[in-house]
Order: sequence, then structure tokens, then C-alpha cells
Amino acid sequence: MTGFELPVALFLLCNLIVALLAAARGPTVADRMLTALLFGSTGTGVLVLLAYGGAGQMLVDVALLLALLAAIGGIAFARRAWQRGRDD
Amino acid sequence: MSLEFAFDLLLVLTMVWSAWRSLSATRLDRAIVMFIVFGLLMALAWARLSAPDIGLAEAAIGAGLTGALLLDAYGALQRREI
Amino acid sequence: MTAGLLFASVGVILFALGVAGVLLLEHLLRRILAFNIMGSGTFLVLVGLAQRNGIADPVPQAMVLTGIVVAVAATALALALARRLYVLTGKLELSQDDEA
Amino acid sequence: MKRLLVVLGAVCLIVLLLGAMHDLAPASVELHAAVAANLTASGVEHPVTAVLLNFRGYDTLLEIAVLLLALIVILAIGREEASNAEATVDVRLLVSPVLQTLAKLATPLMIMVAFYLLWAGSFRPGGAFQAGAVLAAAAVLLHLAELLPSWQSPGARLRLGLAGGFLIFLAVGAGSLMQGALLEYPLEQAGALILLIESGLTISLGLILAGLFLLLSRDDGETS
Amino acid sequence: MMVWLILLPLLWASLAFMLGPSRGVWPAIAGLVAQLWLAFALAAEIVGSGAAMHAVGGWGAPLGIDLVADGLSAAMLLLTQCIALPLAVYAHAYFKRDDPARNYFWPLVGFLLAGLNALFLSADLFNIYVTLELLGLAAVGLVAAGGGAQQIAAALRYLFATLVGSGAYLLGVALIYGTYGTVSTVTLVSLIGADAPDLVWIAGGLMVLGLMLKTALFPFHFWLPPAHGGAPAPVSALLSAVVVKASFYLILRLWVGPFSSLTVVASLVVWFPALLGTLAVFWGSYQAIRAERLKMLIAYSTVAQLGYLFLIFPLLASAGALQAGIMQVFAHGLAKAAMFAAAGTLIKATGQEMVAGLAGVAERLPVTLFAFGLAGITLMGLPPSAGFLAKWQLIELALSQQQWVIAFVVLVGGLLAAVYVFSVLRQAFLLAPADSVVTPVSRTLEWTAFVLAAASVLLGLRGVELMQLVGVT
Repeated sequence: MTGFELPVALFLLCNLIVALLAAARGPTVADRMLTALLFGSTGTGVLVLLAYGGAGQMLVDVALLLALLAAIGGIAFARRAWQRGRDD
Repeated sequence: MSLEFAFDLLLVLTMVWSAWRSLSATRLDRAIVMFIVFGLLMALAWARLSAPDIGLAEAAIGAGLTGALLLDAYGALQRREI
Repeated sequence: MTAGLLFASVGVILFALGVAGVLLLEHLLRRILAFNIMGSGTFLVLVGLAQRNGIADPVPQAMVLTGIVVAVAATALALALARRLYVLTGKLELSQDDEA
Repeated sequence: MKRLLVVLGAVCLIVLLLGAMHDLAPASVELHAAVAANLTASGVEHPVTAVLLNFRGYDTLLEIAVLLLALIVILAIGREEASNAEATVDVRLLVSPVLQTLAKLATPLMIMVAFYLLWAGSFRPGGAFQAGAVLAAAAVLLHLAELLPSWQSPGARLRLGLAGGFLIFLAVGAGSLMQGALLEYPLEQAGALILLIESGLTISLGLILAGLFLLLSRDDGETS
Repeated sequence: MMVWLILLPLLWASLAFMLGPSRGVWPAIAGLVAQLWLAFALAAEIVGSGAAMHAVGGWGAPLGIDLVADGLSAAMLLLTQCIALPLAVYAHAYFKRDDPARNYFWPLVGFLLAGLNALFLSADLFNIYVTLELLGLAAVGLVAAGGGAQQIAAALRYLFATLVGSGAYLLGVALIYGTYGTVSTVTLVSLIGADAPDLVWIAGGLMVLGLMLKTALFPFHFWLPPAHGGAPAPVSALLSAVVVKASFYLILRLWVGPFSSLTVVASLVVWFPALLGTLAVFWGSYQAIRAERLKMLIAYSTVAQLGYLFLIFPLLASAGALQAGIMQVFAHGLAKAAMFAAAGTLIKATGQEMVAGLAGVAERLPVTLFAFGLAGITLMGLPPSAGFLAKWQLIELALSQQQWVIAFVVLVGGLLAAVYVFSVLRQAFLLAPADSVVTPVSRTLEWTAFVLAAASVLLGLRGVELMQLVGVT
């Protein structure tokens, strides 16, 4: 509980938002999916920071789960919604 | 105007923005990806509302199942350009 | 303006967005997305409003867990119907005209 | 015209609600205090699990029925005709070994996390539903990596697995009805009964939620 | 005792599911017989010793969930079981061996009835939401089961309508919980006073509007005709007779329960449902008269008859209004179940969906047409049917409170009903064209429709007990 958690969490959130805005203009939909994956990993970071920033150890479990399952969205996108060589 | 409130405000604005993008996206696959982003933001929102149980459920269902269900449905409808 | 009230207010906005989406959008998958956003909005209001004074209340949280399960069931059902309609008719729009 | 009407309605709903929500007096009934007071008698330490399984266990019973019902409707919709697409060669991208090894590595991890969540449910956040969701996510991952086939129509044993958790919950409810009220666990066995129900639910919820995905992906002829 | 009315259908539904795709009829019928007996026993107990209460989990409101069986819910339970058993026998004979609609039909019916019974007994707003979802998804499943493109499209339209309705209802519940901290209807009755904050008014409005959407009241009725018209006969009978009434029951329960102090204050509000009901009566009857397909005609008749139910709201101040409303619910429920069953038999025998195609049916299927006629008598409100008793009470009440408009609407509605019922009967008594062939139909189909129609008429003679039951609080 060093008092730095929340500012860093805020910084990470701004980081995410910038990535989201950049992806909004991204050429292919794959860029947007990368943003979703970024949300998964950075989100885990934000959750851990929130946990140690005062919300309690329970959020670490949420972060664990998010880290574990974030990849599934990306895999589902690659296996189902992405046709190789289709430029959109 | 504490730091906590700034974090919440930013999170909330991003949630509304991603929800709006998800409904108004021109192409369907962008809408689904934006919806997955919205699901992940909801997990953060539940963490801020000191509701870790719902955060767990939202993360498990949003990232694990609903996103995959929607993308699978989108893949199955791939024959028609929507 | 506590955190609970802020999220409850956003919940209302998301609910309105979702309902408008379900009523106005034509494409079935988009309407399913709109339904999920509506559900998430309602759940935010349920927990946010109950915790507007900052005290965590387990009862609305348990209700939201039940609500999420019901929302997943309804979403999977809607997807199955939409895919079935596509396999049978090749169409994915449900005409919004309210034939009387 | 309808678009305008709906948008107008939505906007005025937002304005009305935001206005009315702000200057609200504190609630007259404080249920979180009542939950805290009765927590020791509920058989678990974590308040949300206590509410979910004990105080409002009847809601959870009906909620599981809703989920099982959704799966049954999906079975009832999709007719088991022979896959209408002729036996097409699966032209989908060949599965990269990287994905298959990831799936093989991640699945045991997910199963472990699922049972951790089940066990943790009684004293910290977790529980049958989150555990079942993680099991379902593992099944989704395996299916995406082509290691798990999609279901056509469940056989007798699988149907038992699907409805088993719900039946255990029903049996415990009906059993407790004999002595007192529905779902009224006797004090000293409350914790054990809740764990029994939660374990049964984890297995069944995992199967049902996985079934929602695996049954849906059987429909198209995979000829895309 | 009342709890078994919920556990039994859940039990035989999951048993039927485990037995396999098209099996499970015997546990279902056995369960339904037991439920019918339980419903009668509960009604007798309620009349004897007043409303019964069951605190689930032993905690009691507001922490736990309460089940309350008063006169109104006992009457609705009785109606549900009285319609479910004959329709189950009818459905068993109706579906052919290989009909895909038989696919998991019994588990869906089981969960539908469990949802209905749980809804009628629950005294907890959030629990009512879960029962509404259980009921809604089961109904959508029954409409879509094994169906073609029309049925799937109708089921989707029905699904989105019911999900938006439940969503609005749930938001109302969320606002009520936010304001008062409890969702138990018994506690809320004492908490919600005339000075309630305007958030409660909005919540009440949302809940009633959501339930009106699920009741298919006039402006929100678009999903009902395709769903009830397209579904197989036993399904549309069950849906039209009972499922649609569940959300009307909830509006009534909220109107005289938690929100009673609000509706008393705002006297103008009571005219909103009455106006929509009037429009429903005229619009539904007009569409029914215009309909060509037999089942669409009956589906629009449901839209019209639902209008009557909402006419009682301005009269709720006086004692008899609730009894008149429930009598109309009973009359329409039994008559509509009989009519859809008879229509199903007619269509199955003649192979003709159109009203015009029913020529000469009179002498070939006399019992079925007689059932259709009896059901028509109840819909028209001719003596001695229950429909007549309901309309008579409604008119008597309206006149005693100088509500001439309501009395007029009830009378005109009866005439309009006569038009579309006789349009079918007239067609049936014509001489059959030479080439028309009628495939033989099993006797049970004809006699179950007849039993339901006869019940709707005989109930007119035994209305007193029902009135007494409804009065118990």
C-alpha cells in the first residue's frame, strides 16, 4: 500500500484508452482485436494495482481469471472470424 | 475531485463509448470486438464497485464464453458479407 | 457523487442505449449485442444504486450473479434461433415492421 | 418516425432517471446488516455465497433451471438431421501445433483454477457459477483447437451430467422440506450441504455452459 | 403443500429430459394429475383458513424469499393446472411419432408450468423476474421447437419482445431495491406510501410497461399473432390460455399490492390501461374478422379478449372488480384452450389452414365443431357460460359506478366476437365439396377439446365458489 497504485492504475487506464482510440482508426478489424487482447493484459495489471491499492486481495483472483481467459477471445477471433487474405 | 473519482469517470466514459461503438459500428465484426472490450471494462467496473464475485463472473463469461459464442456465430454467417 | 451513484447513472445510460438498440437495429446479432448491453446497464443500476452510500451490499450482488446467468442463457438461445433462421432462410434481418 | 420516437423515449428516460436518482434518501431496510448478522448461521463465511446459496437459494434453484432450459431449447430447435452439408473436407485453416500445445497446457491449469474457485467460494469470492464458467472456457479452448468435437445430440450419460447438478439441488431442497421449509439447511450440516450443492453445480454448469457453445457450433456445415 | 406445486413440474421436467428426446409423456401426465389434485387441495385450504405463507429457507422476508398463496394466486394455480392436464393429453395424441416438434416437448412444458406456478406463488419482486424469464424462455422454446422458418422468426420476435419486457421490469425492481433496500412485496406494501419519491413512480411505470409488453396489450401486441398463430395447436393453446395471463396477473398484483397507495392517489392513471384495453378489444376483433387463417383468427381473438381484462382497472375501487376480472381470465383461458385445440383437430383432419377450407366439417367432425361452438359461446359471453357471468359482472359494476363507456365496450366486444365466431361456424355448416377428404383423427383429440369447452360453459353455473376463492386475502 504505497499510495502509488492508484496513479499508476490511472496511467494504465489512459494507456488503454489511447490504444482504443488508435484502434478505432485501425485499418483491419484485427487491429481492434489486438486492442481487446491489450485490454485483457493491461486490465489484469489494473486489477492487481487496484487490489493492492486498497480494494483487497480478492481482486487478485479476478486478475488471475482475466489473464487466464483473455487469450480465448483472441483465439476465437482468429479461428472463426478472420479469413486469411481478406482485406477489409 | 479525488484520483478515485477520476479513475471512475474515465472508466465510465470508455464504457459508454465502447457500448456506443459496438451498436453503431458499420461492420459486424467490429461491433463484436467492441462488445468484447465492453465486457472487459465491465469487469473493471465491478472491481471498482467492490463486487469481486461479479467481476469474476463477468470476466469468466464475457472473456471466456459470450465473446467466443458471438465470434463463432459471426464465423458461421461468414458466407454473407454483413 | 459517490462511485455507486456514478455507475448507476452510467447504468441508466447503457440501459437506454441497449433498449434503443434492440428496438431500432435490424440485424439479429446486433440486437443480441444491444440486449446484453441493456442487461449490463440494469445490473450496474441494481448494484450502484444500492451501494450509493459506499457500503457494499451482498444481496444485489447475488441478484446480479443470477441475472448474468439468465442473460447468458437468453443470449445463447437467441444466437441459436438466429443461426437456425440463417440456415433455413439465409436471412438475418427480422423486419421491424409491426404488422398489426 | 419510429426511430425518432424510440430515441426521444430513451433520452427522456435517461433525464428522468438521472434527475430522480440523485437526491434520494437512504434506504429504510439495510439488508447487508441482516446478512452480516445471520452469516454464522448460513454455513459459509463469504456473504455473497451465503446470500446466493442460503438466504436466496430459491432464486439460484430457478436460475439453474433457466440455464438448463436454455440448453434444452437449443436441443429442441436444432433438428438432428444428418449434417445437411455433404461430408465436406474441413477446409478451415489447419490447426497450428502452437495452438494445440497451448490448449493442452492451459486446460489442466483452467481445471485447477475452476476447482480453486469452487473451494474458495465458501470463504472468499468464487463459487459454482464462476467455476463452471472456467470449465466451459476450457472446453471452448479445446474445441477451437480441434481437440474436442462439437456435440450432436447428448447421450443418456451426458444428459445425466447436464441435469445432475440441478437434481442434487432439487433433492436437497425437497429433503429439507421434510423437516422444515424448502431449502432450510439444518444448522450444523449447512456448510457441508452447500459444498455438496456447489460441487454438483460446478460440474453441471460447466457441462451446460460448454454445451451452449459446442451445440451452437454444430449447426453450420463448416464449409466456410 | 404449495411448494410441491413448484418442485413437481421441475422434477418431471428434468426426468423427461433425462429419458431422451421424444419421451417423458408418462411422468408428465402423472405429475400433472398430482398437481391438479394439489391445486384443488390448496384452494380448499385457502378458502378454509385464509392465505398461506411459506418462508423459503426459514429466513422470512425481507432477508429470505416468501411464497404466499392467497385467493388470487390459488385461483390462477387452479386455472393453470385445469388447462395443463387436458392439453397434455391432447398434445400426446396430437404429435405424430416422428414429428420434430415432439423433440424435448415435455421438458419444455414442465419448465413452463414450473415457471407459472412459481410466479403465482412468489412474493418477491426479483424472484418474480427469474420466474418470468423461466416462463418466457420456455414459451419461446415451445414456439420454435422443431419448427420451420415462420416459427423460428415468430419465436425470435417473441423472444426480443419478452426480453425487453423483462429488462424494463428488472430495471424497475433495481430502482425499488435502491430506494427501499428490499424487494419483498409484503414489506414494500407498508413502505411505499403516497409520498413516495418520484423514482418509485418511474420504477412502477417501467414495471407495468414491461409487463404490458409481455401481456401483448394493444400497442405491444405485434409479437403475439405470428407466435400463437404459427405454433403447433397444443402450444398456442397453452400460451394463449395461461402464459399471457401470468403477466396480467402480475400487473394486477402490483396494482393492488405494493403500488396500491400510488394508484389510489393518481386517479387518472387507472384510465391508461382501460384506454389500451378498449383499443385492444376493437383492434383485435377487427383483425380477427379480417383474418383468413383459422389460427390467426383465434390469435387475434386473444388480443381482443385480453382487452377486457384491462377494463377492470378503473373499477378496482369497488369490491367485485377483482372477481369479475378473474372470472374473465378463467372464461377466456378455458374457452381459448378449447378453441385452439378444436382448430388443431380441424386443421389436422382437413389439412386446410384457411377458414374458407373448413366447408362441410360439421358432419364429419361433429364433436370438435361442437367444442368450437361452445368455446365461441363463452367468448361471445352468452348465458349460461362463464364468459356471460364475467361480462355480466363487469357491466353491473360499470353501471353501478356510472362508467357507461366500459359497459358499452363490453357489449360491443361481445357482438364483435360473435361476428368472427359465426364466420367460422357458418363456413363449417356449408356442404362439403365433393373432393374434400378428411383423414380420421384420434378420438382423444376431439374429446379433450370438448372437455375444455364444456368446462368453460359449466363454470358459469358454478361461479360462486370461484368468487369466494378470489375474495380470500
